[in-house]
This record gives sequence, structure tokens and C-alpha cells, in this order.
Amino acid sequence: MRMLINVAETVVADALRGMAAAHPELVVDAENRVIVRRDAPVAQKVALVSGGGSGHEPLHGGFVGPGMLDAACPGEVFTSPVPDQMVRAAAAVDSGNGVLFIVKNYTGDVLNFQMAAELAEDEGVQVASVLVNDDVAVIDSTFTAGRRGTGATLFVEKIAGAAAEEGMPLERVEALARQVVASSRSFGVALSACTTPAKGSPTFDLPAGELELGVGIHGEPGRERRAMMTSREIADFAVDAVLEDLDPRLPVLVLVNGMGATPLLELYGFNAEVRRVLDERGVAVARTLVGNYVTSLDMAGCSVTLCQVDGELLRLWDAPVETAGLRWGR
Amino acid sequence: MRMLINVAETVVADALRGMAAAHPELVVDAENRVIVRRDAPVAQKVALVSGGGSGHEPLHGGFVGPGMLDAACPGEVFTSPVPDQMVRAAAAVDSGNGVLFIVKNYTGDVLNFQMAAELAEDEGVQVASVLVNDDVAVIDSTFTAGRRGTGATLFVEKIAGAAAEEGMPLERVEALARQVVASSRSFGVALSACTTPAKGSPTFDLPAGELELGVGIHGEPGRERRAMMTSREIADFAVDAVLEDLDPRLPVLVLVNGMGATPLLELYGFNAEVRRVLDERGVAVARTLVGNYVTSLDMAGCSVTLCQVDGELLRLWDAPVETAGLRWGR
Amino acid sequence: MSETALDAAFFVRWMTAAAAVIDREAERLTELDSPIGDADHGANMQRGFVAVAKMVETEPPATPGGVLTAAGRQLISSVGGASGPLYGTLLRRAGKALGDAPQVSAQELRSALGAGVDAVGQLGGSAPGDKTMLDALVPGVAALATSFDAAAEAAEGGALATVPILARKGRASYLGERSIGHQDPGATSSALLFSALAEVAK
Amino acid sequence: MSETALDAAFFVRWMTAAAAVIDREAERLTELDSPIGDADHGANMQRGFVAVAKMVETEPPATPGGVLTAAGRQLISSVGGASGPLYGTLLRRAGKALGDAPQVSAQELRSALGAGVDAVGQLGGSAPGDKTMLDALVPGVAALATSFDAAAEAAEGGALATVPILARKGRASYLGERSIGHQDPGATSSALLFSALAEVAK
Ligand SMILES: Nc1ncnc2c1ncn2[C@@H]1O[C@H](COP(=O)(O)OP(=O)(O)O)[C@@H](O)[C@H]1O
Ligand SMILES: Nc1ncnc2c1ncn2[C@@H]1O[C@H](COP(=O)(O)OP(=O)(O)O)[C@@H](O)[C@H]1O
Ligand SMILES: [Mg+2]
Ligand SMILES: [Mg+2]
Ligand SMILES: [Mg+2]
Ligand SMILES: [Mg+2]
Repeated sequence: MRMLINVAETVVADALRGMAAAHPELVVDAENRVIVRRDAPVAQKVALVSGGGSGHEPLHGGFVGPGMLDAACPGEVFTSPVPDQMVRAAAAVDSGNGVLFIVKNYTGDVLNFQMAAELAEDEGVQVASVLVNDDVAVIDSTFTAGRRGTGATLFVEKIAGAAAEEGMPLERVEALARQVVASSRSFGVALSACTTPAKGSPTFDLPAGELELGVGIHGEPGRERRAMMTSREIADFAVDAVLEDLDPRLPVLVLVNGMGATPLLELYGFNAEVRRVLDERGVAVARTLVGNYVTSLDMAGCSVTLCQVDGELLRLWDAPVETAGLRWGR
Repeated sequence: MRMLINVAETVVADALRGMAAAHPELVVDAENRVIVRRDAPVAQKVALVSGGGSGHEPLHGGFVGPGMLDAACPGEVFTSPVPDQMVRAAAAVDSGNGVLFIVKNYTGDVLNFQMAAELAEDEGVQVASVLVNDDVAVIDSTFTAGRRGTGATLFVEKIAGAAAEEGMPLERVEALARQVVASSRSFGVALSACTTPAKGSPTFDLPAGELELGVGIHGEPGRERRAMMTSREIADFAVDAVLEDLDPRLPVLVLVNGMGATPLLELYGFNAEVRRVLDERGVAVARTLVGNYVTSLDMAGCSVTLCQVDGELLRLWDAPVETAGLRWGR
Repeated sequence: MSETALDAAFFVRWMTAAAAVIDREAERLTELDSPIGDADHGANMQRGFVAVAKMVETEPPATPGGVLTAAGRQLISSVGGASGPLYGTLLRRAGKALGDAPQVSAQELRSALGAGVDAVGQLGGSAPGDKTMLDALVPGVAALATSFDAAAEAAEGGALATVPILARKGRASYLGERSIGHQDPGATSSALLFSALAEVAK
Repeated sequence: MSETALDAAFFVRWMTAAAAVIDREAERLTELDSPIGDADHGANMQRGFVAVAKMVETEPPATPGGVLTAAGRQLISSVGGASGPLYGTLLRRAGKALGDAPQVSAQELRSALGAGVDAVGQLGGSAPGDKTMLDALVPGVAALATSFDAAAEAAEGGALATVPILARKGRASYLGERSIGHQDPGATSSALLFSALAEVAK
């Protein structure tokens, strides 16, 4: 097992202790597994809470701070957190202006956040929830679990976070979050499987020289296995898959996201190909972010997320943000 | 070959095109392989130029921008750039206040920067050079190539960059850079080898269940191979190796650096252990940075760098920085 | 079906036996969750039933319904994932259906579990044939009308029968056609719960 | 040693032959640079000699000294790494030593290369026995006194003799004891340059 850990059972708790040591600007409750910005609850502000299984860092804990999330709830590796965490987080950050739950569309996340919303509302917290479901590799139908939530989560958290920071009311923040969801699509590719601490060996067997198209961020195999493709071919395939489900009339935000083990050097090279395809398809690029943001432990591979933005979304994207994983503006 | 590339020969050029697409705030000359901040030369400011082999991203190109480097010269993967690049970079950023070359101590980098310094001076640019050599895994003696430059490069570039941004003269910026070098030590560990595009297979064979202690950032094996250790044991070993060569009387900056393929989740868990050891040894921690900053392509593993800081170095560390790889302050 | 009355101690023994068999089979459950899921089902169930076993040992509820309700709450608070809320709801709803009777019959247990299984389908938006835990739970509960052993056998059969199914719910559904040929981990853990029940009923 | 005079065309042929043999052996050089280096020596040399071959083809200098000087400059501008400045200095210094004579003798070449080798040692702070290119260059140049073939053989022998050496310079030195048992990639590429020389002299 090539892991920098003590034992599988304490991986998440150990990481939270390490986060606490590195980030005095956060309140990290390692026992109850809640990460909260230190100045919460922020008066007059809608609070944003997200969470999900661990193993996707910096998502979500690395996105807690001014301009983005108020709190994050990390579950076990690839396992949705439990409702108790979300209820505790909501109580810690609610300033009386309501809480928005940002939920990636996985059965576990959906059910646990749903239970938490009911419990939090019982305690007098106003809760709204938005479901992120951007992954076009999964067919969206009422007969399936629906599209997965992946890279677009970053766009939703950033833009809704900026809206909340500006003092917009809950319904408006929620509506903007839904607009981002509706405007975003993703497609992912794996060049290797990942290894979870609990299993200790790769989640599936992928011989070198082959790749998986249409993977999620939990070490699942994708929709299809193929012989290895070049960066150029992958960009053609991924961007076209996204554009098939999204027809951007407006400029797009581009996220070229690494799955964890693909070097930044390769991600930038891949971005050159993504830009080429977008140019060829006549899609204007407003902003580009390249890096490991929504990861799948040590999986090699990448995903492309596009989000079509109007003037307001772009302004909110550009607004200052100050978190461990994303920072800009002044 | 599990790589997101087109062909090995164009990896660096492709990455530079992708950087140019993602970062309008940089001038990326993909043909001549120079990355320059858009507002260079900055009047009244000493200019900082660094560079080295590619494959360590975000180092150095990701550290170009206000508060850090004025230009970076990326070589081929794990290969020092050539003097022509450095001369071109120096000419592009010199405002007449001189240029500081920040050079990692490898024979190739040293010789190429040395040639470049001579050529640039012939062209009337005042050049000073500082050599970063922080890796305690390598014995520092006149009979060897000396300690390698690794994680401390980030501290040198950040602190010297802040000093230059404040308008300090070349001698002062150079002296501060030397102080950082003298105050910094690192130790690295590999849990896997990495794969260079040119070779296409792992640079050495490391069976799962074993690790290499004392590795550099070029896919070289380390000083010693051992049976796999826990995060706790690795932290004890690495921090003690650093402290054997550095006896900090002052608080330290801590860099817990990933080699590329080790998930952030594990790096944070490792940071908890690093902090524990430092606490046990009575070393005060001023600031901590956790992430993939000085990488070795897709190598799994980590390094620890400590830099002892006085009030001035800490102030310069905290000063605003605005680059692709490191951003904070307002 | 035996007409023995089942008391709180029986339900405590069931939960303890369930925890033991989940612990023994955790690795297999995670293995099953690897090719068509995210390789955590064994760890999830283990974490949940360790908590349940501890609860029934340290503060055992006084009634059969109390044991199941508390166990369900424990699963919700400690498992996470899809299986936490689903198994938690199964046991909580069954516990509530048993009310506060100090003893219950096997038939009362069957109808309570039936209510729990309905709640799972409602919460998950799923039905038998979707390649989920329901494919073991539904035949298991039905066969309780015959005997505990028959229920264990039927649940096990239901779990095995998930192999050729194309998944329509849960993570396995993301794989489309590629989900065919793999046994559902949740159906497998459901069968284990029935086998623990049959074991303590002997 | 043959007393033939060597003209610019001979040096152009040498550089072209060197480029060809480096191209053929690039993978092996990178392989050698893997266990005790950073797996780039083959790619580095290939890039450099592709540039050199192109230069001598498109704008061949008029004198032996001119060819070596321009080739050295080309290596410095295109290789990078440790080998770029070192090989670049070797050829540049040798080229300068040859001056602008239109033809040179083998003995003049030998003493010019000797000056180049000295410059390499000075620039690299290295000496024979450190497990570097010098371990092939020094015996190679010495044996030029006998013949081109003897030089190629001596350089090849020098490269092989680096195997048991503990590295004191270059990346291999980082490995300490573990550098023992591996052949130095730079010494190997130096031997290839001598073999190209022997080949074109036939
Ligand atoms: N909508 C659903 N209805 C019923 N059971 C489901 C549903 N979704 C998933 N499951 C069950 O949950 C199991 C997976 O549990 P687990 O691996 O613990 O959670 P997760 O899928 O969140 O990782 C599946 O094997 C399946 O039996
Ligand atoms: N100080 C030195 N003096 C002489 N030769 C050296 C020195 N350092 C390295 N070399 C030679 O350079 C070779 C490595 O070249 P190369 O792999 O191209 O560069 P790098 O080491 O920068 O990756 C070594 O095998 C060795 O022969
Ligand atoms: Mg899960
Ligand atoms: Mg090199
Ligand atoms: Mg699972
Ligand atoms: Mg090398």
C-alpha cells in the first residue's frame, strides 16, 4: 500500500488535525468532523454548507472561507457524511439568514443532506438545498440515479459564496446556485484507478495503455474502456461530450481539473487542447482554472467542466475569495 | 504510458501554450520558453528570475507574478534550461535595478545560469545569483555536488520576491535570499517512482510495501530503501533529519510538500504528524503550507522543509503574493 | 413459522450477531463494491454495526421496537453513504411499527420489517429489480412467513440473483451495461442480516 | 597515428556520424540515466546533436575549428542540463584551440580535445575517477596518440570502468554507495563520440 497514512481507520481524523494545524483561520472540529470559518456566523449573511465523502480535496474543506463556504462536512473516504455533521454545521454558521446546502448528486449525499435539512428545520434553521449534477457521462433519467455532481461543485460554491458575501437573500443565492448548475456540464477520464485506504489496492484494474472514459470521482470505472488516447484526442472527446449537453451562447468558465495524480505540467498541456477545441467550436472562454480541485485520491486523469456565464455570474466568479484551496481578488 | 500528453517531444511547449491560455496576466513565450509577468519590467524594482527543469510545477512558472518572480525559464522535463532562456528573461524584466538569479543547486542549473550571468552582464545587466541547497539527504562536502535545491526554493522566491516588491536594492534582496537559504533545510521521501515522458516507464522500480528515504525531485532513488513506514514514522524520520542540520532558535515556516501523486488528504494527515514532532522537539511553528508545490511529476511521496524566520522574514512571507501557484494578502 | 415470542434480548442478540457477521464479511463487501461502486460498503457497514453492537451492549433498550429504532438511529448517525440512511430507515421504521410491546411474534416482526422495506423503497426511489438491497430484502421478508431459515435462504438467493441485473439505482447504475455480471454489495449485506437473524433464532 | 590532414568536411562528417550514433543509442543513454540519474541523458544528447547535425548541414563552417566551435555553441543553446554546458565547452574550447586553420593534423586534434577536456574538468570541478564523462574522455584523448580506433576503444573501456566507481560528481553522487554498479551515462555518450570519430576516419 503506497499511502502516507497511519491506519485506514484514522485517515480522515488525521487529515483534520493536520488542517487545523495549518489553518488557524478555520475552526476544525476533528471529533465531530465539521470545518467552519472562524468568523462564523457572519451577521446578515446567508450561510453556505457543503460536504461529501473525503478523498476529493481541496473540495470541500479547502473551500471554506470568505467568499465561498461557511462550513464543510467531510465524510469517510468516498462516503457521504452523516446528518449529525450537517446539522451541527448549520447551527454553527446560521446567522438567522438561512442556510444553503450544496449537495452533489449521489444517493448517499442526497439522503443524508435531506435528513439533515429536516432535522435542522426542526431546530428552527431555514434551509434550502441545491443539487449539483453536471456529469454528462451519466444518463439523466428518472429511471437512474441521475447525473453525478463533480467539477461544477466548485463553480456553484464559488459563485453562490460570492453572492452570499454580497448580502443577497437566501432565495437569490439559491437561484444563482441553480443557474450555475443548469449552466454547467462535466466529463472525466481516468488513466489509472485510485486506491482507497479501506481497500488498500486499486479500485479497478486498468492496464497501462488503456483508459476509462466517463469516470466519476469515486474510483468507479467509466462508461467505456478504450486504448490510450492522446491529450488532443481526449480533449476532442471530452469537450464534445460536454457540448452535446450544453450549448453555450455565452462565454464559459473552464475548469481543467486533475484527478489527483496527473502532473500540473500535463494538465496545462491538456488545457491547450481544450482551448483549441473550444476555439474550433466557436465557444468563447471567459476564465480558465487549471489544477487539482475536485480529486479522486491518487487517480491519474482529468475532467473538463464548462459553465456558461452572464455578466452577473462572471462578476461573482471574479469576486474575492480567501480559502485554502482557492484565493484571489483584493 | 499513463500520460495525458500528445508526444514526449512537445510536452513542455504544450504546457506553455496551456499556461498562456489560462493566465492572461502572464506573457508566456512558448517558443523561447520564458514566462514573464505582464507588467515587467517593473520600474524601481529588482527583478527575480528563476528556472529549472520542468516537471516540478507549479515551481517555477506558477510563481511568476507580483510579490514573487518576474520571470521563469522552464527547461525540458528534469533538464536545466539553456543560457539563452535566462538571458532573454533577464533582458525582459530588468528595469535597470539589477536581476537576481535564483538557482537550485544541480550541476546543470548551476552551469547554465553561470553562463547566462556572464552573457547578461556582457549585455549590461547587473546580475547576482543565489544558490538554493536545502536537501539534507545529500552530504554537503567539497568532494560532492553538494546539497540539492528542493522545497526551500519556494521560501526563497516568496521572501526575496516580497523584498524586491518593497523596493529593496539588489544587495539587500540577495542577502535576504541567502539568509533564507541558510535558514532552510528539507528532507524527502518517495512512495513510488515517477515516469518521465522521455522514458515512458518508472525511473526506478519500487515494489509496493517499500519506500525510498532521502529522495530529490528528479525521480532519483533516495539514499536508502526501507520497508513501508507509517505517516508517524516518516514524520519522525524526516523532521529529525532536518533538525539534525538546522537548530531553529526562532519559529519556523513549515512546508509539507507533495511530490505530485500523494492526495492532499494524506498530506494534511502527514502535517498533523509533522506538527506533533515539532511540538515534541520544542520547535515553534509560525506558518504552515501544505500542498503540491515542488513536485516530481507523478511521484507519490512528500517532503518537509523548515525555514527559521525572524520578524523581517515572517513579514515578507506574509506579504501579498499574486501568482498562479501561490496567492494571498490584499 | 415458530410461534415463540421474541423479546428485547433476542433483538439484542440479533444485532450482536449481525455485527459479528458484518465484521467477518467486511472485506468481501468492499470487494463487491469495487468493480461497480466505490469500495466502501464493507467499511461503512462495519462502522455502523460496531456502533450498534456497542449501543446494545452498553445501553440496551427495553423493548424489541426500542432495539430496532435505536439501532436505526445509530446507523444513520455513524454510516453515511447511501447505506446509512437506507438501513437506518429500515430498522427505525420497523422498530416504530413494533411499538413498545415487550415481546413480539415472528409474524409481527415480518410485517414490521415489511413496513421498513417499503420505507427503503420510498426513500431510495427504488424497486426490486433495480439491483439494490431491495432485491434481497423483499424476498427475505416474504419468506419470513415460512421460517427464519427460509428467509435467510431467500435473501441469499435474492442477493445472488442481482448478478445478471443491469443496475438502475445506486452507484452501479453509473456503469450502465458494465454493471451486469456483478453482485450488488447492499443486497449481499442484507442477506447477511437475515443469516444473523436465522442464527440467533436457532 | 595517421598523418592525414583533416579538413572541415571531415569534422562535418564526424558531427553527422555522432548525431546518428546518439540517435541510435538515445534510449540506452536514458536507461543508464534512470537508476543513478534523472532519465534524460539520451533525450538531452539527441536534442543537442539533432541541432548540431542540422547546423552542419545547412550552414557548415569553413574550418575544423569553426565546426567544433559552432557545434559547442549549438549544444549549449539546445541541451541544457549538466551535459549541455560540459559538452558545449568541450567542443567550443577544442574548436578555439584549432584556430582558423583550414586543415589540422590528428595530433593537433588530440591536443585541442585535450584542452577541451581540461576545460570540462575545470567547469565541472571534476576529475577522472569521479564517475563522469571525464572517465571516458581522458583515456580517449590519450589514446588518440595511437589511432582513432585506439581512442574509441579506450573511451569505451573508460566508460565500462565507471561501473564499480562510487560517484562523486553529478546526480549519481546523490546516491552515495548506491551509485556503485551502474555505468555512467555521460561516459557512455563520450565513448559514442569517439566511436563516431573512428568511424568517419576509416
Ligand atoms: N436508491 C437505492 N435504493 C435502495 N438501495 C440502494 C439505493 N442506492 C444504493 N443502494 C444500496 O446501497 C448499496 C451501497 O452502499 P454503500 O456502498 O455503503 O454506499 P455508497 O453507494 O454511498 O458508497 C448498494 O449496493 C445498494 O444495495
Ligand atoms: N561535474 C561534472 N563534471 C563532469 N561531468 C559531469 C559532471 N556532472 C555531470 N556530469 C556528466 O553529465 C552526465 C549527465 O548528463 P545529463 O543527464 O544530460 O544531465 P543532468 O545530470 O543535468 O540530467 C553524467 O552522466 C556525467 O557524465
Ligand atoms: Mg460511498
Ligand atoms: Mg536532467
Ligand atoms: Mg459504496
Ligand atoms: Mg540526466
